[in-house]
Amino acid sequence: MEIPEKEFLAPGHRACAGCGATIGVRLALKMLGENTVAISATGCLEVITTPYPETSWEIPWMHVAFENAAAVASGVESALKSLGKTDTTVVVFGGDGGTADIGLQALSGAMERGHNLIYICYDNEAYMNTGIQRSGSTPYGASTTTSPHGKESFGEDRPKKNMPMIMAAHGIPYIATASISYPEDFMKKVKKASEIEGPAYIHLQQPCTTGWGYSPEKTIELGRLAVETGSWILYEIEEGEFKVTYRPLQRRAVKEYLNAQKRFKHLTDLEKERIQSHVDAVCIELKV
Amino acid sequence: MVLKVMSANQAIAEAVKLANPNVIPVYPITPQTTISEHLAKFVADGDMSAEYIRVESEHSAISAALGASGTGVRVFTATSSQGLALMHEIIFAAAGLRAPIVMADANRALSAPLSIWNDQQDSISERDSGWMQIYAENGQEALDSILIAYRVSEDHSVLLPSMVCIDGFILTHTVDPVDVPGKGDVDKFLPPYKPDHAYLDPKRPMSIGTFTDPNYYMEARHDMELALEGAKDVITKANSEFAEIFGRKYDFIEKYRSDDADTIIVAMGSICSTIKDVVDEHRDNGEKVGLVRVRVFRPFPTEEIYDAIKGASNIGVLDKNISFSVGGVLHNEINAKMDVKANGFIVGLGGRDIKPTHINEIIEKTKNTTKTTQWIGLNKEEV
Amino acid sequence: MVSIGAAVKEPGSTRKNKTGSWRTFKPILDKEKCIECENCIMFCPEGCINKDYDIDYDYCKGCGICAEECPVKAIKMERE
Amino acid sequence: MIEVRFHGRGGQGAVTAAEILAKAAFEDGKYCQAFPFFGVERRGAPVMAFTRIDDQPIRRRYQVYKPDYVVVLDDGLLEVVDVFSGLKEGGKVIINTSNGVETTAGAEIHKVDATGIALDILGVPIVNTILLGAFASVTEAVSIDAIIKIIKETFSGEVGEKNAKAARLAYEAAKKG
Repeated sequence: MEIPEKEFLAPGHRACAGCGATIGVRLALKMLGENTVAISATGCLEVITTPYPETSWEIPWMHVAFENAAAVASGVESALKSLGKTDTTVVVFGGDGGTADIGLQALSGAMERGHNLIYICYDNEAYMNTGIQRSGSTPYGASTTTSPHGKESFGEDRPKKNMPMIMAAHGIPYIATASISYPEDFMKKVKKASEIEGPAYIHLQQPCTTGWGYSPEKTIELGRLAVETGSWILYEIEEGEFKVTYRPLQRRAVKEYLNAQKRFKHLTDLEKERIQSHVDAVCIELKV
Repeated sequence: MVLKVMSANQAIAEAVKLANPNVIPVYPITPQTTISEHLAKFVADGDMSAEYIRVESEHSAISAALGASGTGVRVFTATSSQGLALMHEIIFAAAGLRAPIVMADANRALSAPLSIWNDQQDSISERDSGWMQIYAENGQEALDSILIAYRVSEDHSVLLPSMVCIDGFILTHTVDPVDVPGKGDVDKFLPPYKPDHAYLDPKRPMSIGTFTDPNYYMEARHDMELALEGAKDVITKANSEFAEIFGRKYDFIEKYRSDDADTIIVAMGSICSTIKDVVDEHRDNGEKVGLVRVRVFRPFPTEEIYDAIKGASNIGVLDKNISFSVGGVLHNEINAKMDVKANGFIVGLGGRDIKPTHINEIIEKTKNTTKTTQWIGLNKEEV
Repeated sequence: MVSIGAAVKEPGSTRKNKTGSWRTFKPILDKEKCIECENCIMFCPEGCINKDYDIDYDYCKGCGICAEECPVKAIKMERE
Repeated sequence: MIEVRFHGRGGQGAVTAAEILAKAAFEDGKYCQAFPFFGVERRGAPVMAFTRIDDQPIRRRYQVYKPDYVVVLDDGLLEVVDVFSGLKEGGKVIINTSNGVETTAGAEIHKVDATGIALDILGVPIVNTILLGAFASVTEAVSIDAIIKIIKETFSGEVGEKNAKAARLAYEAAKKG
């Protein structure tokens, strides 16, 4: 796969060292090219890339609020259409909070209306911008500042909201999951999404050094562990057809993934086994 | 001039058709709904080429409007009451991003208790957002105000959004004769929107909606204040050009038989029409009663109002809103900004009909200046 | 004076902010060992390794992903 | 100024009738105003609508409390609403009914079997245009030609033609008394 050299997210941004979000954005923009307009929800990405009077963005970019990125993008897409600029790609970057929680209604509306845009949820599994609070996308067992482990608690007690399947229920032409640790897979999906007419949704898992609790150089390794253990599965749904795009040769034990992160440190072996059997069930169902 | 009988909602839709926005994201809500319906029909019939977005909420309506405006095109949306309240966050964002959006608000009471009927609490509650606000007295003025609002909002020295407020049902659903201007005249008055300050275009990438630290935020807000103050000159110029082309003259305020009046009523919106009838009756009886109608509420026309009322001994300000424990907002702003002692009256909340007897009662009560805000038309008082 | 609407019209202008000063450890790439797999280029959060495998120390925050992901251990992290 | 109050039930077309009357008066060269008092009620609930007609532009924006004329689209309303409320001395009331109606002192009552006409001509019991035909005849506040014209503008095609025919029929019938 030929990977375009040109970068559309400039350095000098204020992301943590080892940030996974900026890796995801860089890779996506490489595939989308310069004739692209990006919309961001409020969140880490927005704050770190646009400290006035500077911006990291080399393409047109807009941010309005936390919960409305998909609605803003609807307006942008419609305006571009009215100007006859249908060749310009509209891409949205929303975090898991801005996507699965507060922005779900606006996203659902935009998807259901069929706007020609790509929505990329960069999922770091909690509200990282405000200091690691639990989101609907926080996985079972994770300790966050609002789902802390304690005497009466093992952390988050609900499984992660299945956003890609909620998007699939909208009947949109393209849905995919991806990981920053599998860049070719991700970039192929971005390319596909850009070539499809109508809404496309990509759910990108993106490890967060600060929120997950690991040292910065391990960002890619953590994403890889998520996929190799079957904790995060790479697939796409194209025109309703489900296809796993990457199968680990041999699934590694989930505890390798859990033990590498501070947010799961408190879990007992029993709880880790419970997570393992949940992962097993999903993997058997999806034949991973 | 060709008069046609139509509701103020239809008049607004006709104005929007003439202004020809590129994008119309809108969500239905009583009593605004027929604006959305008229516009949907215009688009369906090919009378307008706008992208009509059937958003899933008012929050997304204003968000999509802001996205489209940020892309550099003219946009329109409309709402009412709960819808405007739901937009609140993005109302402020639209002004802050200096997006010249024009929106119609069908004035309706805010819940709870739930009411679909008219008062002006909804738009008054957005007064600090940085939007310009015009309160129209009738359908004709509603139509004309939309055109003037685009002209002023899109002026490069202003770049702030405008809200054209019309009383729910009393105007939105009342039909009376309205002159719909010709497209040629409107094109003369309203040039196409050509943004320079902010627009999304891959040929000239810029970032809109950035994050400011304490070194910049205050200046950005101060610039908005300057722009809103400066909008006064732009409004004056637009009004005079509008009068030249269309023959209808508007100003920040309208003075009705108030020049020599001892007693002056100050009010906004459709109630002023009824007050004019009452003023005439008093004048017929030799009583020097007059009306000052505040048409542009933001930017607030302090000097204009003050000049119009300072000579009167009795002043009564009517508010279809209440800032609890403080009184009506227009009343308080007048008393705060001017060296006058005006009496405040709360009227017509939640669609309570305001009859001439109520206006007469207010005129009588202005004779005794009191600091207490008086509620007129409460059921305990038989009228 | 802030630009109208606080829009930023200079794309990529965070380049003014040299994040290289954040570093504690510095990646040193041994081009002799390098097999040009592009891993480091792809995975750099700053996008500051170019096609010729030159690391732009003006911006490198020293996260160490490049060293970690180098399959032939051609990058070493050294104390600044 | 002539002030008219319509009483109907949601779905019967009282609001449309008030608007058609206003537009017809405008067609006759008069100024006009029409507006509903909307409830959140649905089909079947009592509704009111108002029309004002004058030689001068109309400003007042409150409801009609002292009507010159009252139009009642459904005689069942007589039991639940005081349709005669505030009626001016010598005021006229046009009621859709096929029954007897108790007269109220000072009111001139005109009974029209609008439902009968509607079922005959339109095939549905929608009576608003028919009562406007009778209104033109009884009050002479508006011309039947203007009423017919606006009915045809309001309802396109065959529906408009049928409604116009029904209104004309009611007009002629009321003329005969």
